[in-house]
Amino acid sequence: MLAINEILFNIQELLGDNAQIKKFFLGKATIVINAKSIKDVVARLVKNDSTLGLSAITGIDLDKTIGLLYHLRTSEGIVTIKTEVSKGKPIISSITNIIPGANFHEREAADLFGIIFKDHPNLKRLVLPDNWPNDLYPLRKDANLEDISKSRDNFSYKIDGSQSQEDSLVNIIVGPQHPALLEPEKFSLKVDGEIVKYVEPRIGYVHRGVEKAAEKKTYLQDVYLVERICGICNACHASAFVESVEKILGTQVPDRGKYIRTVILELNRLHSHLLLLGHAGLEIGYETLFQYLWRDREPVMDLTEMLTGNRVIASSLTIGGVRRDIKETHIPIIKKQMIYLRERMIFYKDLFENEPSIKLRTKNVGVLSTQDAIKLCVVGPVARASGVPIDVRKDDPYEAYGEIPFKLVTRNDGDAYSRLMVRLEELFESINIIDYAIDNLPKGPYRIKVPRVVSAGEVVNRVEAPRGELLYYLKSNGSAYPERVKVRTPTFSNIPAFQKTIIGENMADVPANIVSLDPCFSCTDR
Amino acid sequence: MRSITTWARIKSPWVIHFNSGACNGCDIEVIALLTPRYDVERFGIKLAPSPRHADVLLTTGVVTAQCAERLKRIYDQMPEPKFVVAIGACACSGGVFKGNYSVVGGVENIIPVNIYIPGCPPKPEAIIDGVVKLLNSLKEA
Amino acid sequence: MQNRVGPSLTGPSGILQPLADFIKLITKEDIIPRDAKKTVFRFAPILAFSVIVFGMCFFPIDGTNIIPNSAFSGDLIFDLALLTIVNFLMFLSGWASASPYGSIGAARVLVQFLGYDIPLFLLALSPAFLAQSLSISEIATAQNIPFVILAPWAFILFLIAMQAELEKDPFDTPNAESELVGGLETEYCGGRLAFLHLTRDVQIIFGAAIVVELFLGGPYGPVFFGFPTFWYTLWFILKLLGVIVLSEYLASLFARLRIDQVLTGNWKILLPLSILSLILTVALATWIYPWVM
Amino acid sequence: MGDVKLVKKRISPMIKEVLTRFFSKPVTEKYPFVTTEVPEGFRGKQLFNIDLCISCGLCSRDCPSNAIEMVEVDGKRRPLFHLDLCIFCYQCAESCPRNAIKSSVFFELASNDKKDLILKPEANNKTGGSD
Amino acid sequence: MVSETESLIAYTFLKNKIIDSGFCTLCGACEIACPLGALQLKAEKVERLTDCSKGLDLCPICYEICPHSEALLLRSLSFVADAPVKNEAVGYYRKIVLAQAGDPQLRAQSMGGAVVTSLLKYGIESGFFDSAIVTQAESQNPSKPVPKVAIVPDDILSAIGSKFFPSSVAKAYGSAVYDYGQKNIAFVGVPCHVLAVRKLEAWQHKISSNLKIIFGLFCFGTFSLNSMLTYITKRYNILPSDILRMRLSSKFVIQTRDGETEIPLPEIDDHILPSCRVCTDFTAELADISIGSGYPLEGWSTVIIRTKTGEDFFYEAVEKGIVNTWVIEEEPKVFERLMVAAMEKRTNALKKAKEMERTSGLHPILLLRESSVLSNSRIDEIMTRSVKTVSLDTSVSQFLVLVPKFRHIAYPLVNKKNVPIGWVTLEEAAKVEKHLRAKTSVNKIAIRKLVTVYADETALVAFKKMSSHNIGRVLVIDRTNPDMVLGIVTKMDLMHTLTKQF
Repeated sequence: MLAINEILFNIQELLGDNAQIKKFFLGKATIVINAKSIKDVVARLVKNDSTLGLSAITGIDLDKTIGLLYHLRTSEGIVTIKTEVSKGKPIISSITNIIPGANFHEREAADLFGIIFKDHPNLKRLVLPDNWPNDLYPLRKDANLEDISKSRDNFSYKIDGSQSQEDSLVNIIVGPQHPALLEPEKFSLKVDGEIVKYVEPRIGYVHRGVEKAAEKKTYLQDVYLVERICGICNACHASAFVESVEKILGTQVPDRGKYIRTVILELNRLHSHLLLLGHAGLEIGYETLFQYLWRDREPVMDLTEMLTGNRVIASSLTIGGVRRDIKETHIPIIKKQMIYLRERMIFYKDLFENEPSIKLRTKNVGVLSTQDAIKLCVVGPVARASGVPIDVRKDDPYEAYGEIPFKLVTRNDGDAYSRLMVRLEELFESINIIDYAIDNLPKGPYRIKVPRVVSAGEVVNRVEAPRGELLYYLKSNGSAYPERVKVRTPTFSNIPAFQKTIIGENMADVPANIVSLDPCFSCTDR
Repeated sequence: MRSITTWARIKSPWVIHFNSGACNGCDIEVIALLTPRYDVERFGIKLAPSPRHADVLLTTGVVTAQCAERLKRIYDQMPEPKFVVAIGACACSGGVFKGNYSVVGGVENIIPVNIYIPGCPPKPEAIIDGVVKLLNSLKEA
Repeated sequence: MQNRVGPSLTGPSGILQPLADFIKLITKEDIIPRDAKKTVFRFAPILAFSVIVFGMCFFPIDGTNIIPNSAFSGDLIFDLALLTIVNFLMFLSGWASASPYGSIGAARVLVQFLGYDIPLFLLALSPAFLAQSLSISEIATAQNIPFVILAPWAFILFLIAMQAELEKDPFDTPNAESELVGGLETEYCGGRLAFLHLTRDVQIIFGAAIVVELFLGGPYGPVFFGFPTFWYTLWFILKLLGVIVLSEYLASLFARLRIDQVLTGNWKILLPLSILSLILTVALATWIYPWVM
Repeated sequence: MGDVKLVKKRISPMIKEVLTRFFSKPVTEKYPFVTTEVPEGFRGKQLFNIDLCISCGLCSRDCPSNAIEMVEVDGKRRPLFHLDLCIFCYQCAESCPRNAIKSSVFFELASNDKKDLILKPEANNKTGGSD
Repeated sequence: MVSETESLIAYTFLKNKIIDSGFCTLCGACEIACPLGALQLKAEKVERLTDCSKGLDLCPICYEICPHSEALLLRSLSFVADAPVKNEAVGYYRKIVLAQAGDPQLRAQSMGGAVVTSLLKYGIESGFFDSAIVTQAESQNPSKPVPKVAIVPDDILSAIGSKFFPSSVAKAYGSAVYDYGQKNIAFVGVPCHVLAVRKLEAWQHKISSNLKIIFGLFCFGTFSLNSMLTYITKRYNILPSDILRMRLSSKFVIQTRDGETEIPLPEIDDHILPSCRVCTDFTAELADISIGSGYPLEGWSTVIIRTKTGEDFFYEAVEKGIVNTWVIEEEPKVFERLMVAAMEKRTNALKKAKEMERTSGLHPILLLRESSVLSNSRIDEIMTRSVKTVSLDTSVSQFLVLVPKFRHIAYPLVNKKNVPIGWVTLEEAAKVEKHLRAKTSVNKIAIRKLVTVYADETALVAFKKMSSHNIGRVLVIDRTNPDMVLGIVTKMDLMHTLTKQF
């Protein structure tokens, strides 16, 4: 990973004057360049630092122009390249051929902001429904969305299950309603006999327009809205949003608040990984494993309910700290459950390592090489299973992760089996973190009073959700309502990896492959 | 004869679950019902693989524009004595996302709903309580 | 098995649950997909059910057959053939429903049971050879020492082959929910679905019954007092339950295997093993067992 | 297929596990007949105490899903809770200056028509709601 | 129960009536009471961050909560109104006791009897309350008070010593409730801050449900921080940072590293906060326990116990030997000094208040006003019956000895035929020099003016007479026989009738 100042030096040297550099703004540094030179800047960067990944592309409506922020992920943190495109002629060249991972980000920006990316492989609808009027871009400030709700009744229900039979390929739709998949999303696979030749994921079934809704609610209400983007990793969304507001306000959350937040985040990670491993059991037909894993997940749910008042959506994080304290009576219960969980994890680790049928179904299925993982800018356990050691808790620690010692779990053979094993081992780490946090929970306040109006500012904030790096961009304009909230969820950058890993595998492995990527489509579509 | 069929319908309601745009908080609670701790199989409730086999449709999530048509199609595929249970604030009325551009809001705009279970997400016991209330209302009907 | 209660509210501790499922399914509305093959679609399930029930009556449950003097030499082969026919009819019903999932599920059923029939037959021959006869009732009577002790390897392999035949885990690829929505049952609903489910349940009992007859000495067991038929049926039911629990236990141990692994497993491993076990039983029977029995 | 199991290093622990589970008591809680105990912090249905309310309207302004509507009840404006919209985040309880909105552990709120899900603030009865 | 002011958005009243007119004593109660968090207490002034009227129907909170507004005063008084004794100078109380900390090392550190510190330490250790709001001195600038939520006993030890500048203890109380999540909090504050917390309780604000006990401190008046410090640095060139400790007795003493400098009282007089000038409350009449210096006794504090909770806690501490007590009746000088100081503050505060009402039209809080309640309650219901009269021949020193026993500060003077001819008040008696006290007779210092009312008249009549003659008490005589004394009605009795309605 290239050091930050080397990157800045490269760009400065490449572009000379027309690139202003603002240090420590929007991540580690921001480089403002004009739209035309985006392609060669990115090419130059990737050339001398192969491990550079594109974290997200954020669009902002700056009333005459549309701003595009390319957040690049280096080892030391986020570097943002800022360009502007005029609203009249929003054309910019696509960087997908340099960084394949940018494919989905560009399609989403095209959908919601109406930016045309020159020579982008397939600029089709990604997030919005197919029959969306194509001159209406929801995230622009001037988009009048009222007529949409009226015109919704005459939505033409175009059946999109086209059974085109080009060559000998059978077109199988793993459709929105499928017992294996928890959520609606569609993969149209082209199958030759049993081998999958081509897959086209179609997401957007769970697109609820959260980013637009966030601009209409106050910061306090947004915390609850943002938490409900994804029910499984809700604490991470809350923590990311709350931290970005605190970064703008500059408030210092008291230590006890930080420790309690870390406990809740780790409980959330435990809950999410156990759920995923159970779901994997269901996918590969191992009913009993599913039943046992989800039974052992119940203690985690009970703990969350005891600490925060709700089994799943732990709305206990708020701007300035935590809403509820961890009482003295809770601590022994937490410790007892952690001991029970550790025992069960040892059993499952032993099971996953020695159970032949699991290995048969997941060993070298859907292999993702380290090179591909970096190229596709994959995040979280999927990347760590392919030997890419990125984890926001280690790279730039937030909350109390700086003070809590834990190991970064990585494996190198990048197949479905190692993805599951990475998650299993991370469970041990989570239990250790919770134990450590509970043992030295600092005394004192767990919350600080925060004004409801947030001063103007812009910030990028990253959090390690169970599925990977979750990036939030927040722009505030000094009123009680945020100007722009951009959410880039981990599964959004993991989906392209699914296209890579499935081609060449046989049909029966599709569910095992999907589940090993731990897709959370309510996250992806926002 | 009629009382036996109602008895049979009450005793073995096969369920199908469709998530029309939910944050999957409610979905994991629905699936948690099958796990040992809550185990709805005591009531003979089984997760049916395809709409053809199902009697009760458990919908979760605010109906997004794209899913509306799917939801309608699933509902039509189900054989006749069918019931719909809307789980969670989103399914009942659109919850936090009500009013967003791509959200139809509430399942009742698309298909008739028999039972509303509020909560975000409702506890598994609350869902069982909803299904039991549905079965009881069947008994009287 | 999965640490949960299972149906417990229909009838005393849930015994009537299958009955409730059956009646409800019958009273359901019946939809026949537009482009399904009408005749086959309508009759295949009922036909399959009748064949399997017919197959059941060849087992001597209480010392004498259900249908008197229907035992004829070679009814073992006849029974196994019936099992194959039933599977074929299941394939037909899947193929008839003309939904993509239905046809793929049907293809898998066909591929699977054709593959596993051969080892099943070979393994069935070992007890037949030990009892020097092909009629089930005679095999059952000849077992004063249950063949499971004489040929344990045959018993284990037969159990695995039966597991695959009945499409129970780890070989239940045909009606794998996660891949194909409902396998061959996808398009069925109402009455036909009820019959399909019934056929599947009877198939399980049929398989277990064969295992009991050939390896565990059928209904014959120690008789304490009173008339033997009562005790024989009791023994038979007990052994039957034992085998079913064993197969459930096996099912819960493994994840579902991929279709190609199932096939490679069958042709590369199970078939040679069954031939070996047959040779072993024959060798043992001719040299060692005569002076023992 | 059978012999693969023998060659591996250790016997899969699942065999022992399933056996122990087979004989041990199932973990299921017989919910409808046995009421489950809910931790006291649980966020169930709101309890609205009309005497404490100064009808300042802060709860309806702070509610993320606008589930609280201010309605006239004999002269004064009181909050009416739409439980179908409500996401039970209890921001209203936190914003209310006077503890007029308290939490309860009551979660069985399923009902077959929407009218039951509207909690109307009647005068001088402690628990709002007409269901 | 929406208050009498019915104001739509209270902040407008708060702003021009209290903040702009400088009545604010920076306690921070409005900041914690505001549900929107729209108010923030900056260094010397309260500011509003957002326009709180948007989207809100009405919000009376911040004006009503402010100790210097006239709302909710009687309701707050009702919390202590169940005490048996109604004394004009120090308000309602159950017992007045002299006390000092049991642990000598604590006593050495503090000026007075270190009773507050030891009580707080004991309270936290015994779990009677889980935290206390104390005021510590800021490390670099020791004279600047910093309120702190004390959870562990040694936080309290570092907060010894009384402070002379306003410290926003109410704001710390808010953070104890919201940020620290404490459930039973002990509040320590000067009378106007105690009034603020009592108003929160009277308004049934949800913060007050976490309040366990209130300790009041005697208060002569606080000074405004910057004006006082700039004056000191300009006049005596002492930098604020090197002031170690300040003491106020007869003179205002500033102790620095290199010695002490004394400042005459009148000089510091104009730095007193405007609201303190009109404050009638010297002994924190609304606290559960009020504690002040036991002057002239060295090393002792006077403790006034007012409510049941105060009584239980105090005597629990006494049994455990945390605090050792001494009966005040044995020390009439202390009682006398206390009463005199309290009456002195009350009278010139009322004088200042009337004068301020005439000049700038601002009418600070005057509890007693014509109100319907007074007109319909009769005098014989509210008067104190058992009247101790003073005969002509008693000397001033004898008078001073019987005063603490009968707990009143003014007694009717009767001649030989037992006919009331005037009043003997404690204030007058205290003016006599010590060595003359034995000799001078009570008759010399008595006030001849006798204002009388009849038993069957209404309390309103008594009130009108009192305010017209500007005196604190009237004599109740029988209509038929003017010489026969039936009872006395004091301002406190009138106040009591008002508080009875809550």
